[in-house]
Amino acid sequence: MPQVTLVEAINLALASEMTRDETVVVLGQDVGRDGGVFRATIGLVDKFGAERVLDTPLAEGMIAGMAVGMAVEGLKPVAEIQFSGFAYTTIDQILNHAGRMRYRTRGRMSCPMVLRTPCGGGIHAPEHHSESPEAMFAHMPGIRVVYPSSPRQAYGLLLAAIRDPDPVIFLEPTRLYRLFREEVEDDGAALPLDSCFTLREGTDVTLVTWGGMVHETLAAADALAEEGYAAEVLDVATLKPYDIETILASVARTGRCVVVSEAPRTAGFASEIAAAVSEHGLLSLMAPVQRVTGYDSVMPLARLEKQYMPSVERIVAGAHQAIGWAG
Amino acid sequence: MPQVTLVEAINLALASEMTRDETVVVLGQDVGRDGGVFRATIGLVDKFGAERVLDTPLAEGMIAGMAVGMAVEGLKPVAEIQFSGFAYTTIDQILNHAGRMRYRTRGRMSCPMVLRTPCGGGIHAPEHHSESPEAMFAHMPGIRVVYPSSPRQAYGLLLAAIRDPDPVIFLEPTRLYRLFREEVEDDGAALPLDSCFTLREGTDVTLVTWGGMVHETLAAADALAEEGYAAEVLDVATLKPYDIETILASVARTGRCVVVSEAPRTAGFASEIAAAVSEHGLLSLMAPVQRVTGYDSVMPLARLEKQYMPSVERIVAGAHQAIGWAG
Amino acid sequence: MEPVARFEIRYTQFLDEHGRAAGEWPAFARDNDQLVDLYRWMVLMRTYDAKAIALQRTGQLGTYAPILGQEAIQAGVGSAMRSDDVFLMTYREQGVQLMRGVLMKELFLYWSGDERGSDYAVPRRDFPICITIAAHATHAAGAAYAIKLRREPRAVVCALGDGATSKGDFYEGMNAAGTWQLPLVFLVANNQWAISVPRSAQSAAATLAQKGIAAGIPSEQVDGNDLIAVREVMDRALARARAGGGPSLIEAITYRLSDHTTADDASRYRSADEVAAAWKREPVLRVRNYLIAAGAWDKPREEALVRDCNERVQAAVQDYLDTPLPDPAAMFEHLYATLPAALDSQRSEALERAAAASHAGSA
Amino acid sequence: MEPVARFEIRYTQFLDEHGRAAGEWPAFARDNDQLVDLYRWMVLMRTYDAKAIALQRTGQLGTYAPILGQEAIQAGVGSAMRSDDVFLMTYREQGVQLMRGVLMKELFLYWSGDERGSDYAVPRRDFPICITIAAHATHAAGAAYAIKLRREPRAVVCALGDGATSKGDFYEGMNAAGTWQLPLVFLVANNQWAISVPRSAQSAAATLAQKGIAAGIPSEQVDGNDLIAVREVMDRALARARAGGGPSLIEAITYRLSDHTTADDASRYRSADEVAAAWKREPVLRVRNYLIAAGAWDKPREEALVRDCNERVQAAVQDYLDTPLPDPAAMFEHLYATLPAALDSQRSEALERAAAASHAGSA
Ligand SMILES: Cc1ncc(C[n+]2csc(CCOP(=O)(O)OP(=O)(O)O)c2C)c(N)n1
Ligand SMILES: Cc1ncc(C[n+]2csc(CCOP(=O)(O)OP(=O)(O)O)c2C)c(N)n1
Ligand SMILES: [Mg+2]
Ligand SMILES: [Mg+2]
Repeated sequence: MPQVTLVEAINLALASEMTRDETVVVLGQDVGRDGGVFRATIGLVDKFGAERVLDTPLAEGMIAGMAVGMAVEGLKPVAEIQFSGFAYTTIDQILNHAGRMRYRTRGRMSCPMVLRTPCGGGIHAPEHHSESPEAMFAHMPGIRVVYPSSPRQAYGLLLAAIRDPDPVIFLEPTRLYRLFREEVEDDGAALPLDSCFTLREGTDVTLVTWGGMVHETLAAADALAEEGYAAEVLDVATLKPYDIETILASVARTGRCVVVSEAPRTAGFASEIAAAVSEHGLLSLMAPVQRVTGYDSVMPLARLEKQYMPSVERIVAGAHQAIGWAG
Repeated sequence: MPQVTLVEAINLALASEMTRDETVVVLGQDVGRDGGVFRATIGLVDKFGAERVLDTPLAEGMIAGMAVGMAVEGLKPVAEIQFSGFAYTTIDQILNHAGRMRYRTRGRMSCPMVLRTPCGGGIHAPEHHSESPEAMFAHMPGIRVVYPSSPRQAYGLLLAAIRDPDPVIFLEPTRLYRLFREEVEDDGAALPLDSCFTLREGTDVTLVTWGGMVHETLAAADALAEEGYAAEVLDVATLKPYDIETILASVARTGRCVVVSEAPRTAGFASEIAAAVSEHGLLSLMAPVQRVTGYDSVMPLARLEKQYMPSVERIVAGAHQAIGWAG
Repeated sequence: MEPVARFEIRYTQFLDEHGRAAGEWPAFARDNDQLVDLYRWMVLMRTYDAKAIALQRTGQLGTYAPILGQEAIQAGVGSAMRSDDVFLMTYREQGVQLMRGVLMKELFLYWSGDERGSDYAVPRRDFPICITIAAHATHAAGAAYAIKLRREPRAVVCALGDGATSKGDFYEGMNAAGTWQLPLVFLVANNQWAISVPRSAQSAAATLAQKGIAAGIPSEQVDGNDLIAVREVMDRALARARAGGGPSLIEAITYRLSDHTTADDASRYRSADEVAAAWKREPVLRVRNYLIAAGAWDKPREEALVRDCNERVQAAVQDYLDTPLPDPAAMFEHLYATLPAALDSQRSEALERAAAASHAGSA
Repeated sequence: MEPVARFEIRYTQFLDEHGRAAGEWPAFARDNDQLVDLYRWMVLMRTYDAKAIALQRTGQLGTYAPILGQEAIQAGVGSAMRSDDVFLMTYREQGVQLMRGVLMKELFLYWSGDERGSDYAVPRRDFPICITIAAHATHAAGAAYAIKLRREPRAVVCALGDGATSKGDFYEGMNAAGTWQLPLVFLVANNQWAISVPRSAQSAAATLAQKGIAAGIPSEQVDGNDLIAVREVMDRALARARAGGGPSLIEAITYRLSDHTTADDASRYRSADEVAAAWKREPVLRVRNYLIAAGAWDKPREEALVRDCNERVQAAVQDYLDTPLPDPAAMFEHLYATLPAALDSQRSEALERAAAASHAGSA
């Protein structure tokens, strides 16, 4: 089995599904000859031709809207938005149309599209290249929101997303694109879109996170282990609809929960998890659910981004709060 | 003092501030001769002329983007988006530009604009006319989000919003536009943008809500009173940044909290409040915070909208859950 | 400073406002039977439209957007399209919808606020009404791309209003159509008003047709109150599109004779004189006058037609009124192909609440 | 089918690719001192640009977008604008910025990922770099509206690329400019590429200038590698705008001689031949050749200029490198005019974390 990076796993999944299903098309800026600015689509135009791998004009609203039209008319478009900071102009199409085509036509039509976009900070990029918009997408009815954190997840979840009969927003952690490799068997096997992943088992505290922050959270679990605390690490992976059961089961065992997210705190997805865990897990909770998140300030440019994003230290501190909580 | 409706109060505030400050301009679709589809801007074009009351071409992104440019260049634009379902195309401008102009120029520039838009369901309107996007806006750094629930609030908060040196998203509850009248003194006095309003005092449970749902929540408090429970009703009013202190102080007294919102549940603003109350109020909470919200389904067309929106009965049931909670 | 590119916009009219023939007529228009058939459709549209307004006024329908004055465009488009073409529309294209097989009952359901009204038995592949102005322009490009990719001889028609041409989506959709030479016809029904905003305030462009120049696609103007002209330019544009000749833009000049919707009062912002003048150019009378002059129509036939239209509309109204309200469970049907387990509890809650409410209501 | 509207797009060139004069020259261009002055600016731009790339390659700057090949446009625009005009730009207009008074140190700070780089000491009213393509087109319309409302004799220039012309914002901004006849000049720097997407794939429009026809605004093409032509069409457009004559669109044809940014490798998607051919038309040599032929320039002056430019750039680099890192507190400064109390605890947390981290770091 090959050792691949997360972005290579994306590429594998795309090639695999385009081979298997000829209705799959890829569209976006620079996805053809250039292979995408992160090379996620590299080689696809040579294998599948420019009719199925479309370099589009520079207009994200158009990309999303065309994907809706393609999906309704029988294709399975996989659209790439170059950075999620440029995905806000797709919201109208996703919320008002992609997520409603099936509903508003009472099942006469459907919209099986995927919108892929890199997310998150930590790569010293220019403005708007480090956004974390997952909460906004997770608030929208009728869609799925997926955010893998490893090559294997990326491969299996992207296959599932493309095969899913409904629209899927597929967020990719830029920071992890090339951070590490993993064995990924290119066997066309999808992973489920309705469950979170238990990355590490533990009994003292449940750390819940997703996307790019999984990396720091695992490091925080390591640090906690050195102190003698066994942290359970859950990767939500599919944020909408999300698997609250696994999270609650874990918190029932540990009694403590920290939710980690690099997005701004107010009305972020960390608040959603914290609210649900607090609502359904109050009896098992021995401490309030801690949110370790980005601040409610603008994601700074490169020179301060490290100060903005939750660090291993901040996650550990959050865990200490939960573990040492005495009210 | 005149008895006015909420939408008339908006009109009063606009006229008052346009008289006081000649840099204030109003722009939007049909805001001129027609006076706005809800008549919020009626009479303004006669008083202030078409140069300060602009009927725009049909393009919400343009309206928001022009407001940004106007604000940076020294005007105080108050933009109207006809319905919040058409405001999603403004998100790019609000999030990527309005909320960042001051930050990214280190205070060299600012963006004192207001974006007004009617929100919420219950008026039997066509598709996209009943949206509740407040959580999405509340997630954005650098802006304020305000959502009044009465004529007096609408008047005072809109004045504050226009005078505020930063961008304000001003959401207006369509359902309450003409539901009742209140005495509003047109004295140019603004209300604070940093505190919530205690609409009713009580000791048994804290009901937290905002916008259109304030009406149903007060009715629920009446119903609870008949049963002998004294509910405290808090109207958050300013959702970003919001006044958690008053909410926590109330929950410290009542020990129980229900958050009511008509938006879809997942990643809604009710989750934000529930998370914060659970985090900071765990010691005082005698029951989990209940969220009574819209469902994670598409807001249905008129024939089912009543089934979708939180009813007085559902709010009362939520309060019963909180009050009767035994774990 | 030599010119590097030149453009012009042409205007087509075959039947002037007095019902008199102008120019060299296309073949179909020389066949009076065909014209009579289209005239019948126009009268049916007008009958349906008047009934919908009446239903709204009596509380039996929600807010409704009348099509009054735009029947020539709609009959022209409806008759030029083939059943396997794809139609994308706004809320003001019910006439085309009827011609394509959408049931009046479905339309009434839709306008009453019932999603089942968009589950057209026929035509299955037409998009539902797009309320967010111009958002469907890029859907149209996507659908046309799919059709082109599969090498099908089908075309897509995207209808929108004059106001819609100000929106970026319209431009992005046109640009996509040009870039990939898609089988797509944009039909701008320029009825001079976008709610209260007159055409002149939408854009400094002298014509709306010239907006297509920005996308490099063939663009022209047509008298939208002239059934024959609309039908002919649509025929040509569709034939070219189906044959792989690429997209076009057609600006059809008409006038919104009614209020914007039943929630609007147009007398607030436009003069009675302007409306009266527009009535002189209205499309239905124009065809009737021509047919009568040509000896192809007369009073008895007109009376029979009116009766027939009324009966058909009335029957549809009855069908509509007999349709039971949707079940609350519908809120969770067709949300996803299969309802995710995570939503089960919300669904149960909604059904319990509904049952409790209806129990309380019946008690 | 008579034409109801006609349009044409004209092209302006005064200095051909061999540095030879064409056509009737405008007054300023007949003054060699003025041309020498602009030539000096172009060489300074190129020196700055090369240094910025060098800094990036050695890890002293973040991702950087070179301006190589676009110096004529930038010197033309920069010299045509007045200090109280307003400039809105993309990331590829540093030459204009320098001419308007932005410090090289500020530019280096910006490209290192430091917001202080957008706090221009001069010009205070120019907008910061707009990274989201074309979003500033509507900001430009808003700013121009404010200027027009106050009856000020100022103009706004909005610069964007060929790729940007595909975006709805560009169209909506143009349409606004036309509708209100705003004092606004759109300057499209058509450098043939949007990252890897060639101009031909952006639109079927034969020219980008013709996109202005959609908005009813005067539109023309100019040789963007011809300093004199750019300056002249900008002069005319700005004079008209300042005098209340309304907006224009100028498409300046040039070529992106560099990679898209330092993170790009253009050899992946375009041929060396194409780039070599483009170098033959590059703008700096063209002016130099003309000036030498005119006897207004020579080798010693060139050498002195190069030395001077290098020194100025080097001094700015030193200033930049001497600037201490921003304080973590900056994350909460200028977020709002006054930090809301609700954010105090987040600010404290950030400062504590930063202190702890720097303590740990220094330990
Ligand atoms: C994006 C969006 N903005 C605003 C509206 C509200 N609205 C409904 S119809 C309309 C005017 C449309 O005018 P036009 O395109 O000319 O079509 P017409 O109604 O004349 O057929 C407006 C502003 C909307 N539906 N969608
Ligand atoms: C809205 C948006 N989409 C995508 C990008 C990523 N991106 C940066 S530059 C660029 C190409 C721009 O091309 P063009 O407008 O021709 O300007 P040029 O870079 O050639 O100067 C793209 C796609 C962006 N910055 N903004
Ligand atoms: Mg119209
Ligand atoms: Mg370019």
